Amino acid sequence: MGSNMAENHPVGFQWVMEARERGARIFHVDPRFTRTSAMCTDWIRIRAGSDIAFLGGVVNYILGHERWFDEYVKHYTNAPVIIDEEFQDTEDLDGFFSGWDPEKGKYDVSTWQYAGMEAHGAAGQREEGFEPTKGEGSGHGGHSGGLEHGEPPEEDPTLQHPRCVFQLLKKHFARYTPELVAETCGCSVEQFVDYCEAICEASGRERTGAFCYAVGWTQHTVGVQYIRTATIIQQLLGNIGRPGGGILALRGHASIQGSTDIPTLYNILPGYLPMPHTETYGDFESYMEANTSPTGFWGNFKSYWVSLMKAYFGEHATPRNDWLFKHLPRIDDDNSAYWTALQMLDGTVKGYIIAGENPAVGNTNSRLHRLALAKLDWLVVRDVVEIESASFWYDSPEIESGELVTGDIATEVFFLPAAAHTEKDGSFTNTQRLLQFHWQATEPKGDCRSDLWFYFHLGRLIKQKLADSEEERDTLIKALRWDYPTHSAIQEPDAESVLQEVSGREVETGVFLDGYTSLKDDGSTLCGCWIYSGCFKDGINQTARKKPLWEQDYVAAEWAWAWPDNRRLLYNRASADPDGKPWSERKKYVWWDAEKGEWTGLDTPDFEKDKEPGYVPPDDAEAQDAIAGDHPFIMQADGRAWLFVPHGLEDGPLPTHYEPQESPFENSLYSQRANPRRQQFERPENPYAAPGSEVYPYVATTYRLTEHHTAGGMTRTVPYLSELQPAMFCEVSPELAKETGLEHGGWATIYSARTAIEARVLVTDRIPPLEVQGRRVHQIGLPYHWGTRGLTTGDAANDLDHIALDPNVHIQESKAFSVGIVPGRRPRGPALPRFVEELRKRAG
Amino acid sequence: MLDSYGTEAQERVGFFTDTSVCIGCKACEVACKEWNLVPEDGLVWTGESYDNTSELGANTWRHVAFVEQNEPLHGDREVDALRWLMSSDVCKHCTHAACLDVCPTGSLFRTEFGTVVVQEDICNGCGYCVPACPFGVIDKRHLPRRDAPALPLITKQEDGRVWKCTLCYDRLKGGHEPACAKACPTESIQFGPLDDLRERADERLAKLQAEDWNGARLYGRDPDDGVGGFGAFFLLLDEPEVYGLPPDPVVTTRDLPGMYRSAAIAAGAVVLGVVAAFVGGSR
Amino acid sequence: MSIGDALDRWPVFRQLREGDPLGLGRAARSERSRVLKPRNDEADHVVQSVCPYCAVGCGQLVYVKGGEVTHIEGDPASPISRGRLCPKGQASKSYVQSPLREYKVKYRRPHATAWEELELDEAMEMIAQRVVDTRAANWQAETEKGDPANRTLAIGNLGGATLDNEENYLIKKLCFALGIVQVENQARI
Amino acid sequence: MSSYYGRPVLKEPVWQPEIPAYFFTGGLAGASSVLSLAARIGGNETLARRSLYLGALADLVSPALLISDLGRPERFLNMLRVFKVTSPMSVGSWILFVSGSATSTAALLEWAGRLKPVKYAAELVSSAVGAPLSVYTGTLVADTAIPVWHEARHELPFLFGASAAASAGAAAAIAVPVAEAAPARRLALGGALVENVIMLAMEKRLGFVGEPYREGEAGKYAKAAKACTLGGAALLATLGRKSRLAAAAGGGLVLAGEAALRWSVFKAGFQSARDPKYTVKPQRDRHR
Repeated sequence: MGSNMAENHPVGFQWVMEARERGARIFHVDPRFTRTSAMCTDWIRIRAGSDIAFLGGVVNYILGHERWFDEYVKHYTNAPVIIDEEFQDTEDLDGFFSGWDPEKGKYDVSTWQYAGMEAHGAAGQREEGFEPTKGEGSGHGGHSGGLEHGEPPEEDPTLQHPRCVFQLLKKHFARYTPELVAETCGCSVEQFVDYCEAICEASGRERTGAFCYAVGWTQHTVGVQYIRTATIIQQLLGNIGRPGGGILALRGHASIQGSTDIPTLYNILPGYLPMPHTETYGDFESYMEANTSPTGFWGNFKSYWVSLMKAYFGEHATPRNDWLFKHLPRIDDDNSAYWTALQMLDGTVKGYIIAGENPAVGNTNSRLHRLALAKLDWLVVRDVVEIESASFWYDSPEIESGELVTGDIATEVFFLPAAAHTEKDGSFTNTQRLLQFHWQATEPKGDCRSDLWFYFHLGRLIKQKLADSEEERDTLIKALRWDYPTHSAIQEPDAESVLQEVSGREVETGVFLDGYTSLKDDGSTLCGCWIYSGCFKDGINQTARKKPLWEQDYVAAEWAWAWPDNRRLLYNRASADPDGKPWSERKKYVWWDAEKGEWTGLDTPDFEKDKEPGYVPPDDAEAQDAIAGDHPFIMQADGRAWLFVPHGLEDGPLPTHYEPQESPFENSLYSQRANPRRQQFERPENPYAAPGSEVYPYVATTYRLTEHHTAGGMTRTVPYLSELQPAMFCEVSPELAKETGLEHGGWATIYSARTAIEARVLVTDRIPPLEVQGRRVHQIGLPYHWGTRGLTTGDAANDLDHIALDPNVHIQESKAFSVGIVPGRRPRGPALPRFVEELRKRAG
Repeated sequence: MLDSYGTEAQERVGFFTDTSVCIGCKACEVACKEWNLVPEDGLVWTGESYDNTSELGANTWRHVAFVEQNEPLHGDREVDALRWLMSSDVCKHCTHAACLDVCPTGSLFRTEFGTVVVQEDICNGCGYCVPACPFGVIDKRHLPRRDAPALPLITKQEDGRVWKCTLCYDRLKGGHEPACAKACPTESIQFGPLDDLRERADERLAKLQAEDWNGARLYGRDPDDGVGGFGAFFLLLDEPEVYGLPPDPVVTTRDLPGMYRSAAIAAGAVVLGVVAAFVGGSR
Repeated sequence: MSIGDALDRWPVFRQLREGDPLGLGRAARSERSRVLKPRNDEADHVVQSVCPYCAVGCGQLVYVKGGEVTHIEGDPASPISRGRLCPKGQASKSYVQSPLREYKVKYRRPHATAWEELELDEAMEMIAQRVVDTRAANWQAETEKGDPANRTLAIGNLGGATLDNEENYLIKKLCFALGIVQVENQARI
Repeated sequence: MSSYYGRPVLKEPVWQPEIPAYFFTGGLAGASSVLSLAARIGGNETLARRSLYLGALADLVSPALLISDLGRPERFLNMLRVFKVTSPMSVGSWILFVSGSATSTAALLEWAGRLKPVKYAAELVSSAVGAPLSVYTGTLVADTAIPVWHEARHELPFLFGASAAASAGAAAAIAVPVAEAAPARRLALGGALVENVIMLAMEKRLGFVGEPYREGEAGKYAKAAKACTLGGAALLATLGRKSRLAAAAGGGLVLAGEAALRWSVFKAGFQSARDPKYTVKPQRDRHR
């Protein structure tokens, strides 16, 4: 669900095909019948934006038909935990959870906590400054809430207590019946029940099932909760930490996993350490206090942090100066890319560096991004070809429409040609958390340079310029360790030396670290990313290991390196039962070897090697020592998987079906239509259509094709790929074509509240209309690869969609929005904005 | 067939293209072009499902066909009964290959691997093979030529030669499998000794039939068919013509003895006719 | 070459001599075909690489001759991809050698209507100066409420999902030290 | 009948107009050589000589047309690289090579009036390959996958032979004074009649597959061919016996008709290849 794996991850899909050939049932739940649907044993069509209703229905089915994996649920999840008595569900409050503050538009999460304490969140979810709760100085994870030896204070192992998570879950999803699912999603009751049965069968000691998702789930105003619903199902069915189980995120870029691990994201530092926040933390002590979990592996937070500061600032970071904490930059609640673009429009962002991205085509409401770029003082674009984000000032649709005039645009633009992957050394982290090193094959030509080169030399020049500065603001840049060796005529920095710093060393001896358990909080180790620690263990580039598949077992532990500690399957302690025995011979993976007194198996056990299954933490235990031997989820403060999330989410402890920002329908469950906590940015450049507007009656969804890659910079420029999909098109059903007079092979103009684009018409049964809430709704499919440049050009689908974000991760809702469609090409020149404006007026 | 190669002869190899696992990714098309340096073939959007390549030709040696049908993939289910047939077409490397038979220069030849290959250094672009092929595979390339013209006076600017799949003759010589088969993510394109492939195909068909797949059949597997069996054969899920393939192709040269006989008689008739014209006076 | 040799090489003669009277096989084979070799076997070196498109992380073998990439194909040793590639991965060589690829720095002055040329070193110097100046002019030591900020909100950086970990590491490290907090990438988008 | 978006199964031929032109000149060359020798034996020296010259001329033009059609004309010699009985074009190339050499040698010696024995030998060779030369192109097109050609494989050599004979007769009827041109006229008349009879029989036998001969451009040219050949032949048979002018007109009409016939057959092949029904239906019928 939420992915089109055969089209977008074709080579990964070989494994799905093998599963099918071995008799697995493969369902594809999607608005469109895609190349993936064609390969699956079953396809269920649903309306874009209705997945939580669907998955919630599955949860309800599992609970209602007693199909959960009892032993797993009782031991490995927080099902037995009792929740605060003040907690109220969306069922009680008609679409809101308790704690909603309508003025701030945010939740106070204090009532979502475990009764009698506050649990601590997991990785990377603590940047958001929600209000201090229960008198805590920090809202980022109460350490003093009292996780006594990692066990929640109140539990009911029988799962009967009305406030235990299990019962709350039951109550929350009770109305998600097959009939409601069918009515909300547009599928049939029979199909849905068949699906539920199949998924329930993929559970238990002998069997597992897996979910694959991609941006079809994340790109919604409730995106995180989509995934959360799947985690609830997988927890109930016992499908996490086990071979053949899991929820597999199919990431779309070579190192998109790496770019969150070693983030180029505003809110975190490498290894998901939270960025300091302007309001939340006063000094180093409170930052430490707020982020160090007393129990679980986040208990070692200080080691991770200090080692990072040592990697960044070397001898300048000392215990005496709190590792430079008071000089560190702070963030606000949202400094994300969309927020930055809006700030550009407002003129507060002056300079922008784009490296290997193309917001002028790839970001939603890309028109807004082009207008924003035109407001900059200066812009640096680094790419292998001149992309639309570099050329917007002379060939964007806004130049054509007269909304922008080249001579009026004051932006100074630098285009710097980049080196391709074959022209540099470096590592990508793939969707399985595997760091794979790739070696340089040829020298880059002309002015082409790697980004490593660019940022290294940029930093070097800036450091030179500020070397004599007395300004306090320049303390950090002066202290920055920036001494990587270079090689070849162009003085390319040595990528491996950077990776060595990432992996970590002892400061005094320079000895390479074995892994994150070697990190110290006293400044004696440096490590650029704690979860990557050990990737250069023993001075060997572990990520460059290329032992052929035929020389090892299926886990292939000696191909490249997985974080953390080369673990291929996270939380794999859960592949054994509470006693440490494999759930079954067929599904054995990691187990307790009682004779040797250690965990062993096919993979690196994701558990302390010698912690026996029966281990009960002493009362004074801290960090990982406080996690019991039968609790596999060691990053969580209580060692369990969370069915109910007391902490770390902005929009609710349980997933709830909300309609998209723009939707033709009311919420079938609550009078609260959309996620109340979603981020909206209503402004002239980003207007929203009113819910149910008749001017924009159709549901549009954007997607990729096998033959192209995202905004097209890497494929519209390649002849062999361009010829395979040479034009922007839209997919419509024969019924919609008839209704609107569209002609197969002709042109259509698709318009939203933002703008209008044109596309060739592909009439196909693969995007059928649906019956939702007793009404027929049409969907329109829009690939988003095209722009004004390249061997094939076309209008950008992302011009149509809007900016409304998920509150947890600030991801935009591009998978479901409202549009209208008419035959023919779109108006040209100034007529285009007039056309859009008139429609907007008609919509009111 | 490969007797002339003596010790050089290799086991006959080919492709088995199993369309029941083809995901329509077109990796084969690109892999082929990348390896064989086949030129881009025009940026034309057809609206024919996801197929913008349209057909095999001089600049397309692998072509993935896309057919959307309102039928279930297996069984007789009626709800959302859609199927999307995808099939990667290629030169069949016929046992009895018309293109090879009719080639007047010996540019087309049977290799030591039993495959049929155009030798680009020999072909003079007479074009006879083009209409001879019962599958419409081989075609003449009309793009500007890449090599330097040899004889300026009678040289053409366009490439002018015929091109088609070589089953990666050069790769085979180096012991590598053809580029398309190597790239194929789902092993829809299988490469190997033809005898093994036929065995595999029979097993595969039996499995699909047992699983109640609609329309599953082998195409070109039978050595007794009109072209003596394909070197590159297929498992299809519908009639061949649905994929643009001829249902019962026959190598044209099978009828050549008869044609020569007719020609000989006709030649005799011409002589007789001329002689007859002199009956009644030679002036 | 004597006439005899020429005759010896004439396929019509070879048809009779080489047991290929119909001229369909060996006799018709040209010298080029006889000695043909795959260009992979003539590469100067082969580099194990990773596909730059999606996140499956398929292994690639990059063949190089004379400093140019001559072919890219799947790495059969990879347990992830088993030597297979999708059309994009398979087109990697054409991507690296795209006809639209840029090799020179381009510079557009404010209000200009056309690109102009610029030396790379000069461009780097200018960009570094822009960063220094914009940062200095828009430094925010603390927020309006008086909380510490230590940052500039006037500069942003976008990119990373197709970059190497090492590159991302330097981006974040440099921007952090400069107080540039608006560092973002495709993971959000 | 199903098809793939109506796309053809077969490729249309890539031959250019040079090829039907060569069908005409090759036929003319071959039949003229035979006519020349027959006239020589029959004692009609004028007819023999002029037909020889005509044949030689057509034999010279023919390879030029063929080379011009090649995608790689500079490689025309590759036609003699192999001798393949499986390829009517290979066999034809050798025939044309022998015919061209022999006829031009004979014509040259005839013109020079020297080396008579050699000339006779050359004439013998020339006329021996003349008849095959005049018919093989029919087999050449028949030896393809194109239904309208392949299914007509038994008629086409006769059709082309008759057409060649008519052409040779008509050309000679123009080139030779009426008094000495009677065999030529008879040949033209007979050829034209036979050819039209064959055409009728062929279309009847082919039925559905033969449709392209009657339709489109091919059909138009077929009609024109019929009118020209029969009209020309009639003119030759009547006024042409007296008047050199009428003979020239009649001969010209026949020649034009024969050219149109070749063009018609040529285009029919394209039309047949273009529409998948001609490929699929007969195969489907056969297969069931």
